[in-house]
Amino acid sequence: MKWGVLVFPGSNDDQDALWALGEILGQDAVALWHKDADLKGVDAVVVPGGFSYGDYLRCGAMARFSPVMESVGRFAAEGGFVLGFCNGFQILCEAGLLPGVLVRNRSLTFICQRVHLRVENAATAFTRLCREREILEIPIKHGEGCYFADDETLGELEARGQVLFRYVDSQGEATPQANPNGSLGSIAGVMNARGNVFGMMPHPEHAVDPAVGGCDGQKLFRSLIDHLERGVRQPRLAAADGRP
Amino acid sequence: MGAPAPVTVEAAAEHGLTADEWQKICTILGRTPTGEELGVFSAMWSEHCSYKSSRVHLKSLPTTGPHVLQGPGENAGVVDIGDGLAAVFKIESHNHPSFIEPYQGAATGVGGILRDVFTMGARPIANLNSLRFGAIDHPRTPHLVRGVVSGIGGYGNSVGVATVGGEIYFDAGYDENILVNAFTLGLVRRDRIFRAAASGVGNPVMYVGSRTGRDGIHGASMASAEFDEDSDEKRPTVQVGDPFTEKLLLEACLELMESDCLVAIQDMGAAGLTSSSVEMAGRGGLGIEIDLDRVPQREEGMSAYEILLSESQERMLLIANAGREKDVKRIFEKWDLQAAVIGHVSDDGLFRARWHGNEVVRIPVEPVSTQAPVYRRPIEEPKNLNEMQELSLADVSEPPDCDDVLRRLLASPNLCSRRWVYRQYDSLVRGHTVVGPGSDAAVLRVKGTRRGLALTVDCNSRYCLLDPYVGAVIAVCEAARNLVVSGARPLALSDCLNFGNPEKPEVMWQFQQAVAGIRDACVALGTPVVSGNVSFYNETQGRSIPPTPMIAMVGLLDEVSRCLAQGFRRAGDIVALVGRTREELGGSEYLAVVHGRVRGAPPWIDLGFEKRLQGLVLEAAADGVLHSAHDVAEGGLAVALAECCLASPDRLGARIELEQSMRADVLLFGESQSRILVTFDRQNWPRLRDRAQREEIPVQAIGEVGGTRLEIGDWIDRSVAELAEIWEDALERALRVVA
Amino acid sequence: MTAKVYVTPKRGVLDPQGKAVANALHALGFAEVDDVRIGKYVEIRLGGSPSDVSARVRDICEKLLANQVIEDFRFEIGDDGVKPR
Amino acid sequence: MTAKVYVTPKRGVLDPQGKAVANALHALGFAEVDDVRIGKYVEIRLGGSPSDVSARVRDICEKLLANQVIEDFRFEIGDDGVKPR
Ligand SMILES: Nc1ncnc2c1ncn2[C@@H]1O[C@H](COP(=O)(O)OP(=O)(O)O)[C@@H](O)[C@H]1O
Ligand SMILES: [Mg+2]
Repeated sequence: MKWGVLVFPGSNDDQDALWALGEILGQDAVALWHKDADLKGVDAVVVPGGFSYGDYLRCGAMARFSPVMESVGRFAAEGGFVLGFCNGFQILCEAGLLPGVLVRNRSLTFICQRVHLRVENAATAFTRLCREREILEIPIKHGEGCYFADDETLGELEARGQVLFRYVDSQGEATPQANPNGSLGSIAGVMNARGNVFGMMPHPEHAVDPAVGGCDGQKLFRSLIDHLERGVRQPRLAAADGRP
Repeated sequence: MGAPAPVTVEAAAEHGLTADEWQKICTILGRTPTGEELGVFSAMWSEHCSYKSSRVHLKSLPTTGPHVLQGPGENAGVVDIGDGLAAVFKIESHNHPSFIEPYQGAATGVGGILRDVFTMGARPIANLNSLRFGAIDHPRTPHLVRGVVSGIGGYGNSVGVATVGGEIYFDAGYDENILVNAFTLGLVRRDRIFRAAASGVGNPVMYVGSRTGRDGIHGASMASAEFDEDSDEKRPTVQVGDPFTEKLLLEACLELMESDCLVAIQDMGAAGLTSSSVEMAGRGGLGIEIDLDRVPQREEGMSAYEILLSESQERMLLIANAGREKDVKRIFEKWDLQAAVIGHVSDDGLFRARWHGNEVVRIPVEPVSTQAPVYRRPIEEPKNLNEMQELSLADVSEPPDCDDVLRRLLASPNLCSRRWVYRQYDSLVRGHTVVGPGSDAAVLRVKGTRRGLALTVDCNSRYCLLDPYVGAVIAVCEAARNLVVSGARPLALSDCLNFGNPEKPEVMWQFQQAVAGIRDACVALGTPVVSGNVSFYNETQGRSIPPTPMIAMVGLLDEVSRCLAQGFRRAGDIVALVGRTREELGGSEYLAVVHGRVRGAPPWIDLGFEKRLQGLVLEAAADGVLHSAHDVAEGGLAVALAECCLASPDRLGARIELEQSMRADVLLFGESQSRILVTFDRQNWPRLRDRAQREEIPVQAIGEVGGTRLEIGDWIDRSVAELAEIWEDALERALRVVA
Repeated sequence: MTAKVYVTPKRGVLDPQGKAVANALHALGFAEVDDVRIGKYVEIRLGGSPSDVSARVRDICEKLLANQVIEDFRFEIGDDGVKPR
Repeated sequence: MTAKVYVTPKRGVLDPQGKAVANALHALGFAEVDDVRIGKYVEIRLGGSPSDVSARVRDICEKLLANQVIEDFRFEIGDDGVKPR
């Protein structure tokens, strides 16, 4: 399948995403320049990590106005699959494609380390190859990854199974110590209600190669590949979601 | 700040120029200089840019070798790493600015060294930093540490270059003068290296990057002046870094270098537009004429003097092929940057600057460097040296409980975990990092090949204080050793020589001794010096820092998959100590922490033996025989063993037996050089032992990996978990003080 | 004209920076400090007719300067020179 | 009482944030924007006698809130409730 990786001024992990998809997973992966509205007919879009526009005002605040993001908005509205990692997650939140917002880490410092994530919903296009409550090891590297949303939104996210990953300890417990940045509900990644837009602070593209950082990140990409290649156009909705 | 008038020898003095230097200037020009010209000379002839006190000594350093593609003299050094690729690297200091404004000082230091590397056409892939702060309980230290560390991270993380290692030490000798040395390594195709020599008379000189503001006017001279109370007056010169613009500049420059528009390019660092113009013209033996009114400016009403000497960050000066201006502009516009033609290359060998229609600078370029002052400053061995080196073990009381000593050492700020620091650095971006911060050296893979690069920066300034020659030898050897225990063959180094006031004979003696030590070690180990930087005047109110010759070394692995880290890997492995333990304690961390004394001669070292030892371990690593390797350094054998447990992915312990050939504290905590701990499968022991015997290198099997405790003879018995408890957050705890 | 924009964290939204500053102040002996909230202060120099300037500035705040999930904003518009420093 | 503190980049000191926001606004079609400077706005609720409160707040700004190498600050002190929102 064909993947597009957005490139904003200040994107840093765009090359890592292209490497992971192209070199490691053997996918057709192209870069999509921010000034360019054309998505080149990709099946899925990755909004990569980095410091788009320097993240000077608020993380991700400026990227959403670029021509490419307008196209991504339309793409998502038509059911297209969009994944945001780190800065990409922040951009998707700022753009309103995902609920909530990411604020300064509780520690007020940038944190780069491996974390354990627990799969909270394995019945999605992004996690279908994971086991329910499986624990993945994937690195984080961010200064503003503390997930925040109002109680009502949080309630909905939980009820509809839109929380896909939580920070946990090696035993799979979501303890305060295992929550690196103070995210509400230890939330590490969320999906939109429709199930086609997903964002997470950790970097799966940095966990696809045993030589550097392990392979757990591959599960995410492979899940979506699996989902799309079986031609399942409509993402299966979360189990917790009552609707058909 | 305008041009000071009238221009007299007094004005020159205010610019830090001596009467002789003033005379030289008048002779070179055949007249008295304009205020702008005086500013140009004072910058170009500052210690920072001219190396006037260090040059005579630096000349003795070995700078060539079969794999050296570019030695000192360009923006950074370049070595061949095979597969048609080259590594470009350099270390540089940003000490004074970081003391005045830790965050911005450190951040702009990283920005500057990044530009030195990508200006040569290389894509930066890794940063290191080497830091020295005052005593950890000094009221100002926590504030400085937090500022510097977040500044390094804030800039490097944002630009998207991984920070994969470094050093941080605390010593009261740096209370009033911290050290912030930044290193960058980049990769370039060896047939695409760019140099900064002007060529092609009539070619346009173009300015790219941020606009020019009143930032850091006279930073170059500031870095060359001692601190005193009125340093506060110098504060407005502190620059603010803009990593976002740097990232755009990096991408735009690399894209430009893929085109055929570019003749030469040079970053605007110290003394900004002035030094970049003069250096480019000088290297090409040509002239440069620029029109200051065409320089993009951030503020109204800037004087010619300010435009010439501004040290605004994130700017580059380049020479394009005539007729290609539009193509250059198109590339920079793509990256939302401006490029402006501000002058051209001339054949008259002059640096000329016009402003508001007048020629304000007209300086023959060649004499600025060839006739730059060179000082052979007086040298004198410090009076108290012999006294400092005296140490008799007899009056070092033997501690009752070595187990307790080990725990105290593991909690000491100079030996505890650095995680709090490197956790704030993105060590992963761009996916090269095979071994990140926390081992002896960082190991990076070279994508598209089987190779890897290992990087480290080292210096024990306590050794250097007690004996600058031996201290410098040890710094080079330890750097090489750190590469070897990572499985890498040492290639070359970049040095950053941080010293006090060169006008003091004792300081100059320390400098001369240190350079001699670096020279001898480099010759013995076959690691030339390909780039570096000198930082003098690290002195406040007459008190100079301990001599600190920082050594950043780069090594090569032919098979990156064979790289090693220091943590124990497999239960049942044999732990062997390669090398010899001598009965010495001079300058050790143990002596300082437990007995509160900094004295004695630094550890004995034999360069021939060191070379053979490294060869032995390198061979074993290349054979894939070793599972882990770690050199024995500060804290001695016991601390090194503890580090092997603490760095072990599964926190494996070990059971160690040492024959007691000497006092227990000396045996466990002495810092004898040329010692390496290795682990391997039992079946490989005979092979390693025989090889060592052939090389006449002592090697003993001292124990076995396994369990969850570290046991050393009857002296030490602790669970690794407990040691981790003590060691892991000690730094954070010590710094958790309100700034 | 100059627009002065104040962006403040919404009540009930975590403000780790404000909390850290408050703690630091207590540690420094400023016991009287009850609460600290940290926001942004933005000065925008802009032309255009005074009539619709306020509409434009509101637009700027909503589009870019404030994230209304977590932040409130308010602004004043004055003519230049009166910028106290 | 509430102290309102305004921390602004010193004149002449580069303000990368402001620069980036100004560029973004131009891209968004706010051509009338000439210049943007971004600083901090801090609200401190504190007790203590009104008399010396201003001295204390100045002290707080100098010690913690403003980095006087690159920033200026000013503040107003008002009693609570009158905070326009
Ligand atoms: N201690 C040293 N050892 C070797 N080379 C040095 C040393 N100090 C400076 N150099 C070389 O001298 C040249 C000028 O140094 P420097 O002024 O730091 O470069 P830049 O102007 O790019 O910052 C560089 O090529 C640098 O590598
Ligand atoms: Mg340079």
